[in-house]
Amino acid sequence: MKDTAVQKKARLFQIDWSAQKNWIIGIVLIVTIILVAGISLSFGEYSIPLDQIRDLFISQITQRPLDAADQKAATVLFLIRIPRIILALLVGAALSASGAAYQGVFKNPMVSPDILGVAGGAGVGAAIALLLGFPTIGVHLLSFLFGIGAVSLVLVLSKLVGKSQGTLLIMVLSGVVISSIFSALTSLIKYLADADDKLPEITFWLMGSFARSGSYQNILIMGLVLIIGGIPLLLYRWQMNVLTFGDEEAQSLGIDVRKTRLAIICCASLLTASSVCLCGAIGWVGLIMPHITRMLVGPNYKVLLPITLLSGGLFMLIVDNVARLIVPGELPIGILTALIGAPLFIYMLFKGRRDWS
Amino acid sequence: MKDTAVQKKARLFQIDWSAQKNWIIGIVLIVTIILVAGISLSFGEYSIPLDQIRDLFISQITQRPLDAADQKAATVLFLIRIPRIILALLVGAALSASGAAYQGVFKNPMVSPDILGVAGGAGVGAAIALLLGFPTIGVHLLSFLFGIGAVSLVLVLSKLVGKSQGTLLIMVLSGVVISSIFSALTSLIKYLADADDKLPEITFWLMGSFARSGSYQNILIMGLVLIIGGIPLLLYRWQMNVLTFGDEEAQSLGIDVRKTRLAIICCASLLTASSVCLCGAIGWVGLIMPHITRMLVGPNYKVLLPITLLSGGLFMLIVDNVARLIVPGELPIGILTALIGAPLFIYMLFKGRRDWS
Amino acid sequence: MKLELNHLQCSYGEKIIVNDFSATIESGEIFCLLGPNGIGKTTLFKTILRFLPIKKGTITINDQDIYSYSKKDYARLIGYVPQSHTPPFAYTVMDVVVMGRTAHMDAFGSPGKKDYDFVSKLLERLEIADLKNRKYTELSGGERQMVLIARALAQEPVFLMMDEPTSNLDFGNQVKVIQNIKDLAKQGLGVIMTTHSPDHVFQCNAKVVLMMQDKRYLVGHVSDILSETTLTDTYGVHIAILEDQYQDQSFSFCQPIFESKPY
Amino acid sequence: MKLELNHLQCSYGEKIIVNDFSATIESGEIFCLLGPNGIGKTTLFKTILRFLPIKKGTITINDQDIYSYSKKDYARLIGYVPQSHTPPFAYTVMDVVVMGRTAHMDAFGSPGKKDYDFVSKLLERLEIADLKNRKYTELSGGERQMVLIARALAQEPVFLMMDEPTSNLDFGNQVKVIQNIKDLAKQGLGVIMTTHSPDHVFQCNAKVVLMMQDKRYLVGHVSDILSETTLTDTYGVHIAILEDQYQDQSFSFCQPIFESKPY
Amino acid sequence: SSTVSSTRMVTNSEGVEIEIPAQITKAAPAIGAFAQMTEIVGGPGMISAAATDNISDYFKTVFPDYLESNSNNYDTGSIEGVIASGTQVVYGPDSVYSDEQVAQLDQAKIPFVAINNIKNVEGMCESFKIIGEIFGEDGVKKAQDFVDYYQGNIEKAEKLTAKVDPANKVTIMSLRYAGGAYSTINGQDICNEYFESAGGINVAKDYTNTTSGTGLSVNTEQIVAWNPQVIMAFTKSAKDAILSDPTLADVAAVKNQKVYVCPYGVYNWSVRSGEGAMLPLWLGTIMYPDLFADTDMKQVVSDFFKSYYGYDISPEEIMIVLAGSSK
Ligand SMILES: Nc1ncnc2c1ncn2[C@@H]1O[C@H](COP(=O)(O)OP(=O)(O)OP(=O)(O)O)[C@@H](O)[C@H]1O
Ligand SMILES: Nc1ncnc2c1ncn2[C@@H]1O[C@H](COP(=O)(O)OP(=O)(O)OP(=O)(O)O)[C@@H](O)[C@H]1O
Ligand SMILES: [Mg+2]
Ligand SMILES: [Mg+2]
Repeated sequence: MKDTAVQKKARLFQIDWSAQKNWIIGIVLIVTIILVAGISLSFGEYSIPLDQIRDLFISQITQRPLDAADQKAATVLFLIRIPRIILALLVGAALSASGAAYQGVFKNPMVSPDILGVAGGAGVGAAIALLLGFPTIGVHLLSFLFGIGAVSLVLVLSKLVGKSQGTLLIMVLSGVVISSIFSALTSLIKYLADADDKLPEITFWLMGSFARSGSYQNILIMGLVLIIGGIPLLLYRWQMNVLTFGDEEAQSLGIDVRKTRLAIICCASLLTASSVCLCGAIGWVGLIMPHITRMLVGPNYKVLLPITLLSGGLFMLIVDNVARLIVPGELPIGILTALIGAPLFIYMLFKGRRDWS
Repeated sequence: MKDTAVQKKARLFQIDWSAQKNWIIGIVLIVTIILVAGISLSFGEYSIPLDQIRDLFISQITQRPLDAADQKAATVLFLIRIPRIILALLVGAALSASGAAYQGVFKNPMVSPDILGVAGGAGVGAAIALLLGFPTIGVHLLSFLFGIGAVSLVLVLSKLVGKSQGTLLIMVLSGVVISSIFSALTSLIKYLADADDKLPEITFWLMGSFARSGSYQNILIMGLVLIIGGIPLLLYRWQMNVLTFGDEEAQSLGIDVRKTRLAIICCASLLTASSVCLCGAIGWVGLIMPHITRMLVGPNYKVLLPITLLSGGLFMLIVDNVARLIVPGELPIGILTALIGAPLFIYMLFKGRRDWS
Repeated sequence: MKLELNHLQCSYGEKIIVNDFSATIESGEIFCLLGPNGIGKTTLFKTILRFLPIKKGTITINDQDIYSYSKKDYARLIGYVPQSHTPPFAYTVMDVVVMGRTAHMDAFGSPGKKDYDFVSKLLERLEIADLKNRKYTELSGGERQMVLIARALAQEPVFLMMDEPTSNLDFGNQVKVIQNIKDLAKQGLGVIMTTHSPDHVFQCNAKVVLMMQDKRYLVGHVSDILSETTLTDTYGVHIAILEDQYQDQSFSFCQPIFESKPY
Repeated sequence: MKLELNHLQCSYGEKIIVNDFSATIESGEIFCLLGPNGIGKTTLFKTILRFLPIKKGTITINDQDIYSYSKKDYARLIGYVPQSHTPPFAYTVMDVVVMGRTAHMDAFGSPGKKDYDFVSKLLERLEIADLKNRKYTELSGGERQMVLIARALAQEPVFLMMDEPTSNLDFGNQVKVIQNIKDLAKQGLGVIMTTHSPDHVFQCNAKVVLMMQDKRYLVGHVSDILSETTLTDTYGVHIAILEDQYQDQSFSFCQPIFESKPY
Repeated sequence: SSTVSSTRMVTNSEGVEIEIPAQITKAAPAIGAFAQMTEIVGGPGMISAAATDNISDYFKTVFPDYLESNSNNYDTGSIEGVIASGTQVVYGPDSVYSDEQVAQLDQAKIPFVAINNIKNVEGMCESFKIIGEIFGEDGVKKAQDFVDYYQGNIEKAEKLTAKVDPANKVTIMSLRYAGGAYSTINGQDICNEYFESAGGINVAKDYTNTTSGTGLSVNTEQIVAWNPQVIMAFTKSAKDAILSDPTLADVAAVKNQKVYVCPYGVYNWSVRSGEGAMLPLWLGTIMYPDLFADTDMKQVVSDFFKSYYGYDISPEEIMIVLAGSSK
């Protein structure tokens, strides 16, 4: 009896070599994330050597009181650095997953998560809140609401216009229109903003940063969002494969195209809107990481989606480390993602594995 | 003999009713442009009644000396208003034509003239020049050079990467990458710029305006550019039709695909780069006007391209009038084009003539 | 099971393509749509597949309106091989065919070992097992067609709808597909197919509807419907129906008669 | 004129598809490529059309290497009907067919009255004049195929290359296309076509190359090449060649022999 | 026939002489700070066009004459507007106009006086003097008056803190806050001069080596590492955010409740603004209350508004000014 089980396993491994490869990639990514996160703990403007980190963790667990210097290090470690690292991971994962989802729904590897105007809407919301001097929570909330509002507008518009035919193209077109309107509105707000005071605030806020939102509350929010938005995406990941074959074929294969698509778009928009409203517009990750991941593991969403969650998180973490450590001051994260991601992407293009074409 | 000529003409008209329709549309557009431009002369913050305009034109021609009040009106009319009107027309035509050309080359009605990074590049050039406090001519020049540079980079990159296959997709991808890098660079420059002084300047410059570049010298430049870039496009307009059927078919129909495509891209980029470097990024026209024109006259570039030159110019002129008249100070033109163009586009979508789908 | 079309009218918007079409297809039967280009075969297909709304009339399966079935249930009733197809991402052939199993998975399911095994066997039966790990985007037209047929069969439907299933297939594959269709019908599958080759209809010995230019629809068994007159009427060229023997079997087939016209 | 392929090797990158292929096609001749799916017919086509670079060997027209011709000159030598096709913008049928005249215009030319007249006549000759003002994107598959054939003929080429020209056509249109091909060849056009129907080769009474699985290529006249053995070898199914008479003409045709295999 | 008015020359900040009408009664300051300066040195009723976006409501309260002199709300961004307003002279940084626009002004015979350096105290004083010159002898006198007061305050603060041991100098930083993000200023900013004149050490003085001094994003870890003793918050909401931010709880300024909001009259005191003249004294009172015990900020504000704005400010308004911006 035992023998057959072993044989069975052996056969399984033989058959599913590609599946095994994907497991290996996944595990390598997880290990890398843990390593990079661990190393990130120790570096920063406020230097905390590794043994102090260990001590701080022990004291934290044993609830031992700390002296003044240790207290400060503890604040930096537990209230600033760890939340920031976790937030970067979560946001990277969210953006990357939502990018992958949008690319599937729109059957186009060139699509980024703000194709339906989420980022544009969120930007306007944030700009308005900043112009009116709202507190941070207000900025996040208004930004989120506008982001979701923009997508809803796109969906309603394309529903009204498209009737039954060519929904997808109409949707993209509506997205372009709404995005364009919202970005004009942002410009308008910038134009109205006081050049000495609000304008720089709005400009820099929109460039994106993790420095401003690393708190356990935000992590909780982002974590919840990732669960609420990410789990349906994971559940629907097979359906995404089928959707890439177009509406008619997907329907004939037993998929409720409208419902599934709407659900995927809602979840992906939720992820994007939350990321943008917490950390500003970080445009590049959602476009590129699904691409790169597709080159690694192929187009099958069954594997692609979980792996892209990991790779997106890792990429974001590395970029944020660069932002924290290498560059003087706090360079907006949106700039760095592009400046780091672009050469990476060009290299990938050169390697010529154009599986996604 | 005469009779047959008449008959021939009659037959011609019978056969080419659609061609006649297009002539009518063209003539209506030209008349509208002349009317709107004429009306625009009279309105503005400095009010000049129509009879004064007439007198001023007469004095200008007869070289009659003017009194102080008339002198001021003459300055406003001849040095501010007329250059501005002409510039708006030229830039609108240039952007719209280059948008139409790009859409043909990339076989995609969703493509806008900055798909290959012209606008991004031009923005960086301008931002650098403004940061370094260059004179206006320097800003224009650097912006133009960077705009053309960005496109060249895209072409070289896609050439290097693409080898022989899938050039078009690689080109679009390279465009996305280069655009993204350049927009990150713009953000970086904004970040580095003095928030009290340079930041607003850069921000507002990038939003676009005709107020800042209305001079006969610039009109001369833009006019020359429109001739140098526009005439080849007009000459190639039949080839553009053939190109939309894809590389292989176009080649089998006798088109030198690479050469033709390169020429079209170069001309269109020249038009976009010049417009952007003179008047800032005006994003919406080049995407939407070819669309709307296509709804009017169909997809055949033989008609589409000349008509879109007119409709683009007219649209830009109307938008600039709104910018001049409605808002105190100067609302950036990029904002208005979007805010006016978007509803127009939505209306068009509703009308449901989706010939371009 | 029984698929019934009653006085069906199909249209694109206001443009009526098929008018007053009635027919019954039983499972285990082969039902061929024959007719000139642009007559509305694909339109009829799309209406049955619920891609296009029914303009007038009804379509029922087992006396139940087809719109009363859920999408998934409907996919288990009817499998579909599309006429033409632009390949999306570079999925492997295995992945593409396994997508046919979607209707047999849970709401949020993804394929398990069982599904992969099922498909492996199916590919072997269709003799395309060697394509298994190839990229779908890099297949030849005919190879793709075979893969799509496999995908529809993976659906294990009651009725199989094939829009010109043989149009890009080589002669051998055509024969295999026809053979498969006959076998599947024998096992109880109802096959609805369009074809441009009357010979296929003869080979299937099937029920046929001949859709004619003047919106007449002749429905019945091939031997009753396909005659030199009706075919020549339908296609506007001179067509002879010949019969021949080979070993013990006798075959009917169509032979166009060419006339050298002066240019 | 004469199109010669000498020891040609065709490949995608390093992946060799066709190896050591030689043949000669004269204008006025019909040359059919017959072979199973994925054997390399389209690849060979693309190589002749200069879409794919020649890996080894040469292709000459009138003893001149094909790469010595300009793109435009080459388009006047060779017209092409693609196998499959995604429609771009919604051009009218007239516009699409007039594009075939491009190689006859000046460098920066666009079509004039002459071109439109030429095309009008052509459309009438092909009996699709009523499609003239229809939108190309709204045609049925078969209608599109006819339009593409018209476009290639508008090119007035010396050789016409057609990749499965009949694959989406109804029986009537198939006959018309074959008839047209025969007529065109009689007028001096060289036609190179792929097809999946050996019957078409019989009907054209053409020169044929049978591309076989083991990279053997049999070139010659149809009556010499197509036999029960070679066809059965090529396609892996049992194929009989029958002959029959109708009125005064005699016809050869292929008949697959089905075996009811146990499932 | 035209009346040939007499003209005179003023020197712009680049040392170029510009010809302007002898008597200026309609002037167009092209940025907000210069509108304030114009009211100080040119007197009431002179502004015929302005950067309208930067004219605050309180500006209109303090200078009701502006509402009359620019009743059509002409904006300096539009050359047509400037011409229509009858403006005699425009002044502002070069960057507000393109060369084409300057040429248009030139054609309309409206001189443009470039005033570029307003990044530091010296530049501010120079700007005051140029604007003074534009308004003739009276303007020059008023400008000199103001510059004396301005530099006097700086010297006074320097003198009072001169004896503080460098090792015991108070560490300070400026913090803005918006949507969760903090930003600060380094040694390049005008406010750094105010900090130093009042005996403070700007902990962010060498933060990043960019050309910009303003609006540098900074993360809380960096602030904890700097550990300033006093924080000058840009607005009331920034102060609230700083005090309630758990990550900053260990910073000395927060622990000791030494977070203050920068005062805001017609405009914020810590950016280029005439009211910056009072900032050294205010900074002194928050960093060294003992040394500045004699300085009554309420009186300083009251005197400033009376002497330079010609406005009798009420005690309630003074409280509002000293409390800073509430946004
Ligand atoms: N989306 C559409 N909108 C309007 N008319 C259409 C559309 N698609 C097809 N048609 C028209 O409807 C008619 C029927 O088309 P259909 O595709 O059903 O023909 P078919 O019988 O399948 O032809 P074929 O044998 O060529 O595939 C044709 O005249 C075609 O031009
Ligand atoms: N772009 C490509 N890259 C690599 N291999 C390809 C590519 N396109 C086709 N192939 C492979 O080349 C071989 C020949 O393909 P080709 O399209 O020439 O076949 P064909 O004879 O035309 O088949 P069919 O009768 O099905 O049209 C096939 O095995 C196919 O999978
Ligand atoms: Mg069809
Ligand atoms: Mg082929």
